[in-house]
Amino acid sequence: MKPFAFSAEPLQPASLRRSLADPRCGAFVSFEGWVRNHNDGREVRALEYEAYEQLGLKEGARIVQEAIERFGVDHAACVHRVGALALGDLAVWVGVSSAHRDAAFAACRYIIDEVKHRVPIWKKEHYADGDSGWVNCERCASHAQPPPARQAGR
Amino acid sequence: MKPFAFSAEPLQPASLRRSLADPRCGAFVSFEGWVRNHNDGREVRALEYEAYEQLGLKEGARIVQEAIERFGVDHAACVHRVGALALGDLAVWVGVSSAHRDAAFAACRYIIDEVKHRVPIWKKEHYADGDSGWVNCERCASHAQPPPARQAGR
Amino acid sequence: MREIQVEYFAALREHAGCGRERLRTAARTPRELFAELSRRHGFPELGPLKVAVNDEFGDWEAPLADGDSVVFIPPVAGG
Amino acid sequence: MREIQVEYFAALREHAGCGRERLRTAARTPRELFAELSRRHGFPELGPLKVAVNDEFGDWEAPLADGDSVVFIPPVAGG
Repeated sequence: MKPFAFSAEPLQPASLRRSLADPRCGAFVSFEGWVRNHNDGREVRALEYEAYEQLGLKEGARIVQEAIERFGVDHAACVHRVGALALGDLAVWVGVSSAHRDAAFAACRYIIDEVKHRVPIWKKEHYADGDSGWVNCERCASHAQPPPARQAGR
Repeated sequence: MKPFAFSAEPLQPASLRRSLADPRCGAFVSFEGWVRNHNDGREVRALEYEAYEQLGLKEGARIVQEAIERFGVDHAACVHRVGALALGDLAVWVGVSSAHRDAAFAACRYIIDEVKHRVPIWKKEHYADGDSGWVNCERCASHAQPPPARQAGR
Repeated sequence: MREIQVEYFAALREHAGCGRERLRTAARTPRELFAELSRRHGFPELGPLKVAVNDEFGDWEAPLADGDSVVFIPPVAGG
Repeated sequence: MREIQVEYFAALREHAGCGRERLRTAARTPRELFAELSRRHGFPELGPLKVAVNDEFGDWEAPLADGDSVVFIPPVAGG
């Protein structure tokens, strides 16, 4: 399986998991991001993900490869949904298999953290009050600033 | 579902996972222990697990409850196989769902670590050379000592 | 003047009113190109943007070449 | 003398040659009971054992009562 992929169809964790099976591996750790019914105190009804796929595929594959090398795990993969999702839907899946669990936990955590900050995917939330909006990464929003075009020439 | 269980039948991660679904939860982390084809440099062909179930059920449930309280996650559960297992079989499953992923990762890790040290389950490995043996917890075996009966009266 | 293709995603796509556009521009760098497009489309403040040129992360100050494809990347919110 | 039920698991079960036995014993504590059974069955060294009395972790020095059920717990290797 590819190290990183986008999917417009519902993710199938059972078959994703099987793709990382290996008799050398004693540990498998997976992370799933589910669509929550609330965010930042607002009631969420549904959401959609939009990705810049050409770049996202490359960056996602780099992240998975970094995790494999850094933590010495045998297999790792990540798939991210795009399109319209309902409450409870699986938005992102990360799986890692490894001889031992220390490395599997660390690699899985690394991949989801990096994917959330580096892969160009955007989330539009639809709220119970009819409003909707694109969600910015919290860490970035806290020091929001004008895009660089305004700041300086060369 | 029960917080902790033993199963003589193959574990079904897909249905176990569904039992922790909750629209309040944005994060789900699971750990699976798979039967490896090697241990301590020896080639393993198969193994069996034997549990002291009456006590194990209580101790396992305590561990899951500790994780829920300590990390503030919404749901957690663990199931451990008993009986004869083949290479690649799923021996133990831990799942945690939570609003955020920090707590889900920490609780999942806590549960598998504690289960491996506190729940009375023993593993007998069958090796490629025809030998077999009960595996002791590595940490314990390193300071093996006569059982207390030999050491002192009262 | 260079011919540049720009692709928009998410909030920028909605503000631009289109997913992509092809334009002839005097902008020499992504920074100058963004300033030009920002004036035209009235982009809102979105926090620190990154830029991609030909589907790789790029430099705001690197010279643009004729035929380049450019994407301005708002802060991401994956997962 | 007390009547005690002992249950064996894993390596101890194989060495005892049975999964459980019921016995009358003068042993006053789990420690004394283990010494008695160890002489009879020739248990190997298994590292530090724990003991359970009536399906809860117990104390090696706590007095045994008539009818108690006792399990000696070798080091575990779950997962």
